[in-house]
Amino acid sequence: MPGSSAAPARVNDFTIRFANVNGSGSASANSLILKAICRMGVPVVGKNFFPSNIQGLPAWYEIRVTRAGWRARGASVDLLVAMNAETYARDLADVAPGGWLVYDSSWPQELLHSRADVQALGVPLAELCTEHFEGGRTRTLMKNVMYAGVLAALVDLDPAVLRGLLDESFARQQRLRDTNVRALETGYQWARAHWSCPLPLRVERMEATRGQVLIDGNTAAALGCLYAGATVGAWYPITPSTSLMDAFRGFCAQYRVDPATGRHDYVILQAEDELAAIGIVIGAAWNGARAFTPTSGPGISLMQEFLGLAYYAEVPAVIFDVQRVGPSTGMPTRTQQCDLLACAWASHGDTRHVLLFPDSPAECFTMAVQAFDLAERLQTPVFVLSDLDIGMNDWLTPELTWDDGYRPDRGKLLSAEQVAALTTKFHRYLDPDGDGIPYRTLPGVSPKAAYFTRGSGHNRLGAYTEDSAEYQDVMDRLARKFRTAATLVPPALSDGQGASLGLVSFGSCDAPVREALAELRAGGLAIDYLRVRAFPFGTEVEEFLAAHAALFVVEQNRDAQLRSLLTLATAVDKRRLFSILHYDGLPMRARCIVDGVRAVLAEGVQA
Amino acid sequence: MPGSSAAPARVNDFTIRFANVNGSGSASANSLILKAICRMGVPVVGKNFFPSNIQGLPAWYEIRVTRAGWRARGASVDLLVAMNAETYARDLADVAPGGWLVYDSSWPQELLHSRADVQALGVPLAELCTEHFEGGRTRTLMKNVMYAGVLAALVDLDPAVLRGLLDESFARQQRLRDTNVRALETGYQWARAHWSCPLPLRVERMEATRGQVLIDGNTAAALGCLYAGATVGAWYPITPSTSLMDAFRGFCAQYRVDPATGRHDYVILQAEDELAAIGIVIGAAWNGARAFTPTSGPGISLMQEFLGLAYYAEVPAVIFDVQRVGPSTGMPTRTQQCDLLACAWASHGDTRHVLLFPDSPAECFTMAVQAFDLAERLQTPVFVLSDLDIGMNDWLTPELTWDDGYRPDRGKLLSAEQVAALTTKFHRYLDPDGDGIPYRTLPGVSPKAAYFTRGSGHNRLGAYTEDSAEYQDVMDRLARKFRTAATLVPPALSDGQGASLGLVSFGSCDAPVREALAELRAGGLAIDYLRVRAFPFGTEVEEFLAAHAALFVVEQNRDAQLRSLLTLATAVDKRRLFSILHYDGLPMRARCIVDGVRAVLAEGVQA
Amino acid sequence: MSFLPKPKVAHPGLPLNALGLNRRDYEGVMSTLCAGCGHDSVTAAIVQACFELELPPHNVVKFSGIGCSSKTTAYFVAGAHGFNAVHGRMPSIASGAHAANRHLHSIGVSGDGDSLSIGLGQLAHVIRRNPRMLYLIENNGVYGLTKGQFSASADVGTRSRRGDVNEQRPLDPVLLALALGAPFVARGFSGDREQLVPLLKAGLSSGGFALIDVLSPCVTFNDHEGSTKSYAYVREHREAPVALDYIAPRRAIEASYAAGEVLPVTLHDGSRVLLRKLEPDYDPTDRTRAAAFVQERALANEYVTGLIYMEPERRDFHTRHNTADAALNALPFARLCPGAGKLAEILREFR
Amino acid sequence: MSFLPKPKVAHPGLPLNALGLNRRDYEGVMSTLCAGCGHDSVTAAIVQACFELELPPHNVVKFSGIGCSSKTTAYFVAGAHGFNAVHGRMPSIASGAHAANRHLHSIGVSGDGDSLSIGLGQLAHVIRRNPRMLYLIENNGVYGLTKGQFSASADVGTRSRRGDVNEQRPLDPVLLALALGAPFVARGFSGDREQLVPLLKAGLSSGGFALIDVLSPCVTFNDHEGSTKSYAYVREHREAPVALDYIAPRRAIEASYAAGEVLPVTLHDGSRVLLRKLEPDYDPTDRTRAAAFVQERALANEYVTGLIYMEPERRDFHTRHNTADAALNALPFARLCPGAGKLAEILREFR
Ligand SMILES: Cc1ncc(C[n+]2csc(CCOP(=O)(O)OP(=O)(O)O)c2C)c(N)n1
Ligand SMILES: Cc1ncc(C[n+]2csc(CCOP(=O)(O)OP(=O)(O)O)c2C)c(N)n1
Ligand code: SF4
Ligand code: SF4
Ligand SMILES: [Mg+2]
Ligand SMILES: [Mg+2]
Repeated sequence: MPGSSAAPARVNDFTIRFANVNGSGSASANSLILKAICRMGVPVVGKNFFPSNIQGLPAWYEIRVTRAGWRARGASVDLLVAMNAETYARDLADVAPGGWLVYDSSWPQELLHSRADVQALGVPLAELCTEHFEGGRTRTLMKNVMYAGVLAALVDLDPAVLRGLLDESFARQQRLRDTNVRALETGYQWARAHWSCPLPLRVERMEATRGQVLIDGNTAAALGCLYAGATVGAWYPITPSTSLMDAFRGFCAQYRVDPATGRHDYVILQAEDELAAIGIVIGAAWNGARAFTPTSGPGISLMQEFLGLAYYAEVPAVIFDVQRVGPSTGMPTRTQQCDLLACAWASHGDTRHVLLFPDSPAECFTMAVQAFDLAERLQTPVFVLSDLDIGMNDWLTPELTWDDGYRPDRGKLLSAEQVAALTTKFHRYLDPDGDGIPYRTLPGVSPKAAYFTRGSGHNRLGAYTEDSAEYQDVMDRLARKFRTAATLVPPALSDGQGASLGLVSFGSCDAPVREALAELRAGGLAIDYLRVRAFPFGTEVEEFLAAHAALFVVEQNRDAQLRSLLTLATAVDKRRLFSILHYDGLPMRARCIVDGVRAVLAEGVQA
Repeated sequence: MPGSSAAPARVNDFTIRFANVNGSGSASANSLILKAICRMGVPVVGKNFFPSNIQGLPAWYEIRVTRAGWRARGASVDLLVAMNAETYARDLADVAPGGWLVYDSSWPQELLHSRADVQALGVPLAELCTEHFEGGRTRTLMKNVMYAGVLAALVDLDPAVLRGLLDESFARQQRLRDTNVRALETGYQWARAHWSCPLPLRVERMEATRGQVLIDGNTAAALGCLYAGATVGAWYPITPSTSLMDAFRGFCAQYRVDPATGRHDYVILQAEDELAAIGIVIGAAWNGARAFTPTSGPGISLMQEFLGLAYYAEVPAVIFDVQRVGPSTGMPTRTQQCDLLACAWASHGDTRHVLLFPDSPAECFTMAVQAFDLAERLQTPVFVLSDLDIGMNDWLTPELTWDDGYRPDRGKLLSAEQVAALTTKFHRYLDPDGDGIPYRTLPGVSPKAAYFTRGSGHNRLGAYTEDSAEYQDVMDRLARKFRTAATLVPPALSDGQGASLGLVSFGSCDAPVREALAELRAGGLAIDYLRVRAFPFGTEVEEFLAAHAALFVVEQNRDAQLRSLLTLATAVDKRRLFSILHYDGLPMRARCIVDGVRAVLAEGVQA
Repeated sequence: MSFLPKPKVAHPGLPLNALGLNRRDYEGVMSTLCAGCGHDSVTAAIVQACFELELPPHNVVKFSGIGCSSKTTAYFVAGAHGFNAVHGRMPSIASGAHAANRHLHSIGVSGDGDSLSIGLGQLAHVIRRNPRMLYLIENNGVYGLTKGQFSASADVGTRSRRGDVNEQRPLDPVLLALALGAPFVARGFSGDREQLVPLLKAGLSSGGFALIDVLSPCVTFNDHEGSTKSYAYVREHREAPVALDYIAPRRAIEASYAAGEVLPVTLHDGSRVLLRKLEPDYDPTDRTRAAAFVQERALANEYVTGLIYMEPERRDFHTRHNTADAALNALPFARLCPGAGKLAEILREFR
Repeated sequence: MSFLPKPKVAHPGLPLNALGLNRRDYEGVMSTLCAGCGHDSVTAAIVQACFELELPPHNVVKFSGIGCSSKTTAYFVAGAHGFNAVHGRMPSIASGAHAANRHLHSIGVSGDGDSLSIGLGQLAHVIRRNPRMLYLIENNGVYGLTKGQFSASADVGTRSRRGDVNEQRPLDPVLLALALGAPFVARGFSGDREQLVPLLKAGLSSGGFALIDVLSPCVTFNDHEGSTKSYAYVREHREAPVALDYIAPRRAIEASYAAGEVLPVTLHDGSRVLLRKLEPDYDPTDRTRAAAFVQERALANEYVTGLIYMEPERRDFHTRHNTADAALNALPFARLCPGAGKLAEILREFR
């Protein structure tokens, strides 16, 4: 019986996993629970593991309740809600010793195995649903809400919070609301009637989530595009980036439609493929609109030729690469950080690109805005490299803020007045300011502003050339511009100083890294941390690397891509860089880093 | 007057440049001269500089006569044949002090400038042509042959050799032959009648070209494809790779058509673009044909997605990247070595590719064959990275040889008998030999051999998977396979040992590097040389790098791409790697390297 | 999260074909598509057609791109090699494989997204190349696998599950194929196996590139009222100008027909199709009129199904390339390599 | 190796248009194409059309891919911004630019290689999007810039300079565009400026996507006897079912015509075209019959030229997207950014 477990009470510090079948409606039940815990003031982490199909395959969802406010995936599964008979055996095997498992006791008994160290709690969900609801579809859907009710009883969620959430969700669908509430109550009451609730794992109100929201990175990035003033979005659907454009469309429908005329202050184009999507973005940005495309690995591969054009012809473009597991089609619904090299050197010839590395939805928002500013300032493509974990999971995030004083940095874009004031003929690729950045103009603005854009050899005046010196002149300026980029991108952030050990990481690794560092430091290890936020690297990266005798580089790919960039683009001696690599497609846990660091140190690295 | 020049006689050691207009038929005259010198037993280097259009723009051709047998471009222009009035001024400016210039004295005088240190020789070519020939087209064409005659007199080419060449070229066109001979003679006689010939710059018979041929890299590569047994070629036309497929088609027409039936033992497909070209190659190679595609930078960019598929699904493919100046469309008729990174990491996700670096047409032939063997042995794409200089210029090359004992290495491809003998079910992605290379089968061979190829997540059995461990298992094996590749690729070659200075280079840099080394060594510098011939690097590269305190890395791109690969893939400390970069699109000269090395040494590098 | 192994139980009662195989021998791994997905019905029809044509499974090769539809190549003929390529680029893979071995039976399965958006160029050019290949577009008007965006074949006014309305005119793959000169163009419906199976068999036997646009509703994202690609709509709004019987080489023509109404056409492999005209005017060998008919019916929101166009005398890929009879991938090396002697001869030109 | 600067001498005698510009003001840098190249004639026709339409040069934008044809955007309207993109992908660049500013006059120039091989997908989809744009295919049946390979529009039997014979059937961009639903489809000939200039003007004024396939012989690689894209062949084998007069908005209709023979159509910008029918049956507003006519004539090896199809009432890109009247690239930031207050509101949903 719950409550009778020998395990010590674990308040606000445990992980629940839901084992579902995709397409069965479990997502809303799981998110209901996540939100409820959050509203009770307790920090949560939600991670969704779903298959690359539409219906009928196993899917999992994990909720970590984390008093300490960690943002990484939980270390173990303490409570498992087994809703998929097919995966029952391996689900059971995954529960931590001393944990609990809730299953549907309507299932045939022969399905069930048991573990001595896991307490299994059967609840006849199917039967209850048949009893309480009519129709197959409703019964299937309500089973999910019902297990939410069961769970509420088991971990002591406030039923009023849950009901409040249902009220909001179904504000305009009273009948549906009632059905949902009934399912919730049924589960809740059944659990309390049959077991002594709550379990030692339970949620207790805190005040730790005030001013925070639960938002995914793609939605946050879309908000960033909206706020940055992007007017043209082009894309080709691809998991896990699709929801970024969906969100942008939603926001535009609300905030970019003239209420009087219904006319749109934006254009969203579903292109025929990624080559066309980036072409549209380049064309629009060349013509002065802020334009972007969200994509993932295969799209990056297809965009290479155009990305080289944009680099060489110096056209702004913003690309969101929501990374998934590669190579090739790989595992489209799993997460990885594996496109750094493909983006940094996208295209043939001598090319270099600017990359931004958000660590969370919050930075997806801010970096989206920065990406547009940088793309226009530098007149070059800028990549925002997020990943499936950031992009598609809801993260507890300090409420996004906006400075109404913000004005877009259009860079060296000459206005009609500026062109009119020119006393000499306008030339496109001069470098009057010595920072490698030329001036540009838009079509239609002035009879004096025309220039010709081409990916073929051109000189500083913008004229076609096959002359060696003229060609090289432009290439050298582009190299200079890239050095300027290093001074403009968001700087790396560091935590700690003076230790001889350092850890360098980026993006979604930040969450597990911080948790790992806490554990390592608690164990007495002095170690500093640098979170890289962009490529090319600023001097602060150089300095951090120089200041540490040994450095761990933590990243989510097989080939140590961040370490490669550090090795090539800084003065660091690569022998001082120790890789900790995680590339199985699931979000990283802190354990992997703690173990990784300790393993290297055990080999006698000089600290 | 020629002959009266104060310059010392320079026998078999000078450079002639022809300044032409493209599309005017000068190519055959220039090649006539190149071949004639070669037949006189004197080593030559021919370099063609042509514009990216079809007709009417300036084009240049250089012939270096090099007693010593150097293979690089000449250091200066000693004799200029100015056939393009439009570029006359800059052509004149390019002549080395003490040099000569031949021009058409039919031109209006006001066109001509002069230099005190250059002797200008006017010959009334246009007038002579009008006098001797009928019809505009013939007159234009014969002007070229006529200047060849003039040149023959000036530098003392054997008229019999020239006539012999014309006899061969026009063996079946007697009238045309006669016209050409007449033009040649006219020029020759005119020169001898008006000047005291030859100049101090002259050609004297040697025996240094016996057993050598003049062949370009694309033709040699096509021969390699023919001899390796390639049966499927797919491509999309792109300069400077087009002539590779043209040559292959020509060879196939001769050696792969059944004389009885006219049926073809090959298929050549002009695809609709490069994405399709590589797709066809992958499909054909997957189905057991040796298949290849020639392309250049933009094609490499477009092939990225498919290249990732071939890496991950483990399908052989041979890609010839005849590099030209990037990024983007760049300068299509200029040479560079700028696609190393784009090829080595082609595609998103964790990918790695095998690259071969021919230094000359001779290696285009041998490496083409090796590429097919490696692609099948390793079941992965193999890139042959040549460049425009190698691919499109005629190089003096020791006669290619063939070992009739050669048998294609089909790698771990199970025959019908081997499949029949299997006692267990066939699985595609096992690693029974521990070298990371699995076994494969072909469709249609046996009812027991079927497997499913996919770019999405798969396990070692070949089944679809989204399981972390199964995915990682395959990725780790692929990494193992890449380590095996390092043991199979052609090893780097070294020259010299024991010096503390080393120079590392590859591909078409070899020619100027060897000449530069001779000069540096003659000046007393001890320096060793390593020519890298493939990526991944074998242990010999590691050893060479380790054995030298300072290393010059010579390459033809802006971003030090070879140095990047060395930095990442070996243990070398990058501070010991000094870049000498040349990226103006023209073939490198030895001077650039000599100066580069001396400049670094002058800065006090530890030798 | 891997597939459930599908139990392969011997069914002693099932009828066998001439190879001694039963229908189930032409199945593949278990489908992971949504219950009711049209694509599963097409898979079943392919199984049936291959079984009836008595194709040796290992002489079949299966190609696809990416999408729900493209997944289905794993669900039929387990004994065949399959290649699930990248999105929209399967035609080039199939072309290359066909170049390497002309003797295999190629079946390509694609979706409307895969073939009409990202893959339109490759589709157009494989049609021009005319390899012997059955090419299916499982056309549902949406991107199923990426959850319901409009595809290029979505009709004007179609409403997505999210509520957006499509305003772009649809591309009709049949009209496109006709304009591109395809030699065999048909349309089927996943819900009508009786019409589809003979079409598949005719396509597989046509000796060239056979394109079949199969309306195959997506029950999850595009089967609601108002969708012209829904089961209900297609069932009601299709028209077949000719009906088709497929006759295997060794069987006598059994169907009795009145001259003038039925057009028997002999296919590449000796099999025949009998075209029974339902519309008296319709001539499936007149490309111009076929296109006009399809276009006219489209204006009336009707889908023309059946065998729409067929050009009996068209040179296929290998005929045009004059390729050897033997598969290129099986030619002995000695036949391919001219040898050392010839090399010296070749090099004489380069002196 | 750079261009010779083209002397821009003032020609006081040249006629001026309403903007006070003369024809030469619509020229660009000097052409580097082969002497006699058809593309140069097309360039001259574009210059003429822009001059006559009185387009302010800086309101014109020029787009192209890669090829001899694609180079020509540098040779006209020097006062316009130009974008010479990558091979075959200009349509997406032009679409994006048009999205950003709907008020510019877009002229795209492409080749048959650029548009029908590598760019076929992009061409098809820009047709579907229907931006206001004049799109020319300078069609010579070869890849000029890469020295004479067959393009997808090369006719069967065409012999290349190297002696190969093309055996693939040609793609006809006109038929393709009709099948893809293009709203304005025409064909011209570089050697007939009288027909071409009004077509260009009508295309530029059509209010949507106007595709003109211009037969433009390549004198270097495809102008020999036996080439169906040679000057001689095209001159002899073309047929124009309708003749076209273009009438600027402010001019009265001058041509006198008999009712029933002439169809006046008002274009987007108020200009009109008068279609004089030469073939009594021909109806340039009936897509199905236009396609049938083109296909029939093609079977007789004839090129139909002139205005082949025109759909007057088709919603263009921005109408369908319901875009604001102002150019998106000129909207004030305050109108685009909802501001801090709204952000708090938006975030309420995420608690
Ligand atoms: C290069 C690339 N871009 C995008 C995707 C994502 N994607 C997968 S399937 C698909 C569309 C499939 O639509 P369709 O071909 O109609 O197949 P259906 O699922 O409807 O059967 C897309 C866009 C991808 N796999 N690869
Ligand atoms: C990606 C890519 N592949 C190949 C090329 C080489 N290329 C340049 S122009 C051209 C064909 C041009 O043919 P077409 O469009 O018909 O123009 P034309 O020269 O005949 O006017 C090709 C293949 C390229 N520039 N980019
Ligand atoms: S989403 Fe649609 S197309 Fe995909 S499996 Fe489900 S029903 Fe079929
Ligand atoms: S090659 Fe042909 S298309 Fe190109 S410029 Fe010359 S004539 Fe024109
Ligand atoms: Mg679909
Ligand atoms: Mg062309």
